[in-house]
Amino acid sequence: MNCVTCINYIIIGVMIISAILAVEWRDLLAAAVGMAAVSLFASILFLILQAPDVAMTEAAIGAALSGAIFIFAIKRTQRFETEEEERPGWWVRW
Amino acid sequence: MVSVLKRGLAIITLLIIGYWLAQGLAGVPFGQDKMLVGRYYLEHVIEQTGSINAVTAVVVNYRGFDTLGEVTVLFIASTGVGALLWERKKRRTAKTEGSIVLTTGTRLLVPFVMLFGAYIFIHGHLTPGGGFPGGATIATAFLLLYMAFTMYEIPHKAFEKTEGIVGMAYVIVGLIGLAIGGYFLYDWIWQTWGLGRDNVGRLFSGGFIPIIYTIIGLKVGTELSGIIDNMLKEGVKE
Amino acid sequence: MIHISAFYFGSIALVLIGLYAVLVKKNILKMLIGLSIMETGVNLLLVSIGYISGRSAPILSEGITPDKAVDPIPQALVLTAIVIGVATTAMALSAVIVLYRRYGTLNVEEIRRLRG
Amino acid sequence: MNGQYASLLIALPLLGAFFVPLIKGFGEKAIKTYVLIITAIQTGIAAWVFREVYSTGKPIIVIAGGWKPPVGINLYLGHFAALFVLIVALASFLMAVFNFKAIEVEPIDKYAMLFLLLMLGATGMISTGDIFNLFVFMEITAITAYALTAYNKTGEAAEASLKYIILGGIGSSFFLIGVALIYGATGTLNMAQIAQLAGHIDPTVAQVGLALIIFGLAVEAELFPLNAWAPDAYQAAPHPVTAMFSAFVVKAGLYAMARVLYLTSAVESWHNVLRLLVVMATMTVVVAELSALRQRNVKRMIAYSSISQVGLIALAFALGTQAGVDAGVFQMVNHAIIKALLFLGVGYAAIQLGGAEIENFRGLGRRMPVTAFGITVGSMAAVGIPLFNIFWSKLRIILATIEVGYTWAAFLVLGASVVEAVYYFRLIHAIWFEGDGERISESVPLMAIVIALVILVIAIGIYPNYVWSVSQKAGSDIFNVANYIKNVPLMGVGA
Repeated sequence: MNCVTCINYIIIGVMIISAILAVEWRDLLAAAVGMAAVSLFASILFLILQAPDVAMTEAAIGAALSGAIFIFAIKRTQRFETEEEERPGWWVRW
Repeated sequence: MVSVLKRGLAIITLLIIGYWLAQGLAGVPFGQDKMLVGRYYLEHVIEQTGSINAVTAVVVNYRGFDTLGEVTVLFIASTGVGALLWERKKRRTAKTEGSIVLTTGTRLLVPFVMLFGAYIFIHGHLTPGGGFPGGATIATAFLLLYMAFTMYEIPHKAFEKTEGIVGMAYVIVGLIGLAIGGYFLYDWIWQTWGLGRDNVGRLFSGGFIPIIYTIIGLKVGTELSGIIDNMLKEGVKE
Repeated sequence: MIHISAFYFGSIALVLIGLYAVLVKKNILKMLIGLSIMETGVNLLLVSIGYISGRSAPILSEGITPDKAVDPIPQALVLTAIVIGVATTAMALSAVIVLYRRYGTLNVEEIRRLRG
Repeated sequence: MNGQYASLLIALPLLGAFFVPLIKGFGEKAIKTYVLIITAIQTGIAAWVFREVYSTGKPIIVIAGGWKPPVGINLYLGHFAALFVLIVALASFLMAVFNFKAIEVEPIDKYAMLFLLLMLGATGMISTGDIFNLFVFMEITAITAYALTAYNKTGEAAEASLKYIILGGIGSSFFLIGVALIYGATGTLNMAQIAQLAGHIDPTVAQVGLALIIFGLAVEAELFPLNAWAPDAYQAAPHPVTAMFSAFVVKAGLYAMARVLYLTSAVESWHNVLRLLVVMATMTVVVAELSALRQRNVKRMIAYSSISQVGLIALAFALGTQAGVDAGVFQMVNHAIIKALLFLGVGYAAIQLGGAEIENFRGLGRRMPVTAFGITVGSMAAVGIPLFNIFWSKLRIILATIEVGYTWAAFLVLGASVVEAVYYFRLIHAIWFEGDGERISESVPLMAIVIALVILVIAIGIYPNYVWSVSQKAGSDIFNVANYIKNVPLMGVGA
């Protein structure tokens, strides 16, 4: 294992961790930032995978703008998840 | 207790799905040459489209139809956001002006950010980038303005009209191709007129790619700023 | 046991984490965050399918010949997919704002209760 | 005229939609009239394409950008696509007439754009010959559908739209993973070339990829685990949009599913995928019929009935035989007519009566006789009574299932008809034999449309041969993959 693959593994690991955090944080603002971080790490991976076009687009649109509109939406609604028992599958019920 | 059980159930289901996906992916080895049509693109891209960035050529020229659809999707999103958040009268509700650093920085930066965005989309056929990141960069400039100044608003009427006109321009470029070359979205500038053939690798080449990317850049920029505008303003009662 | 590359693993993990959020969470914004993560995972998967070891980006300048470049098609597809993803997100968020204005909550269970 | 001009089918709605912001200032009437004109022109182009394809018997291949298929994207306007593009355009035209009565919520200009783009999305989904382009058009359809579902801006509408967005997002991610797998295995995105190479794909990859694509399309096609959005969206969307969803948006999803499925019929693990689809379709029929029984809202009830009939179509497609596909196409045509009629009638009545609950419909027969007549004919046809068009297509589906040996499926169709009879007759009873009320004057153009559709229903019911022969041609267009590959002018890249 050389150092370049090391970096790959580290970035993938950090990306997965920030994805988990984005899903688990109850503060939605933090979760949106976590989501943007996932996009940012993904865009670094795109660069490693020799896709500079995609990396630029992902960084500009996926991370920055979609994070921004998430934050605006949170500003206009509410910031914290309400704590209750979690029941799966609202969207499969008729 | 029940919640933990359900979580566990969900995780197990997901792991099964993941295993199934991995099984499929195992048949598509990573890092190997699987190109078929891709090789054709790489071999003929310069001679057929005049663009040295193969991705741009694929996006705008070979698979231009997808891009037309993609632009439409963004147009729909901006229209849809406008329709859902429609109010007879809207106003910005931000109360605190941005800090002095933000306002001064914005004043200084906005022209350069816009210039950079324009640079990105005009040079789409030469360097990585193109209309989508370029347009997004322009939208970021407007985002900065919105964050720095509480009263700032984009000129929406003009922006909406620009969206429409620019969208039509894309379709009309395609229809000119239909009239001149016999195919919708035909690259008439490069293939019929042969403009810029001795210029490959410099700005004035690439057939209609710079034109289309300019159109896309303007469209993406106006649409994303429109979405930001709609998201930030709230309706007021008269 | 199946052996897959780290990039595949990362993208599948993102898809599953996103799917988990959509399945289990009740806050609608959290579901949308999950959806967005899922889309990132899919994009990563597409690009890694197009990657060829040891080759460089498909920009054919400075001595990069066609047999030294990676596959351009998945990258073009991902460009499209990213833009579509942000369009869906914007659409969804504006629907969320309308929903919140009507019900005053983002919790789907509560919305069901309010609707009766 | 050159066949390439068929690309106007895509270009015209786009131009039309982009032009709307410029005429925004002229008021509501002008915008609605404008939409009507655009859809009328679209119908004209579609009729030209239809005549061209059916008179020459050859499909029109539109080549975008002048790049031969595997390199560029092509549109494939074969017998099926020509027929359904016409249906899409015609249904949009009729609903554009309905818009004058049905749409009052502002902003009309945005509605007009979304309306035209929904038509565009369905047209593109039906006519495209490239699997990723299919994804793009699917997203166009889906995102317009999200926006239009929430257009009324009530809480229900927003919730329905979000449900749709969540399911649609899952579906599109799955679809894209499927496309990625198929692309990784074949190196191409063109459907004809995928069909050519299908025999060489690793069976596991093909099975996973195909199943993912089917799952992704199942959201649009309203098949069982992914159709929870449908009743909510049908109920909450503006009335013309509901009719469009049922008349052609679902059909576009179903067609795309059938097309992808049959193109890859050379794959070894193909029958596993078929079995998956059979299970999904059966579940759809059963669940939808049982839910329809306990609905009090007429629009929602018809939505469930629509879902169950879609399940029948999917079942017919999943049989894997020529007869099944033909029957499925026939049912698709009939179902489009019936549901356009029913949703038009019910929507109009709901506007006039102030609600779509079954209580509102009491005495409709005396208050709005023509509308009530239209709804009655539509309901009786949907049940599958002889002399109406659905009878013939249900019969064909039953024959096809028996031919394959799925006797239980034949009983499923019959059982579904019985359940449908129960709730539709409840509606008819409420309309004609209950309640009383003042006569309400009915709009003349709408009633003309209702009468025209009723005549169409009965005409097909009495003389089904013409439509059946058209459906057979369209069905063989889907089923006969060798012909499809032959018709697309593939240039020899790879392979």
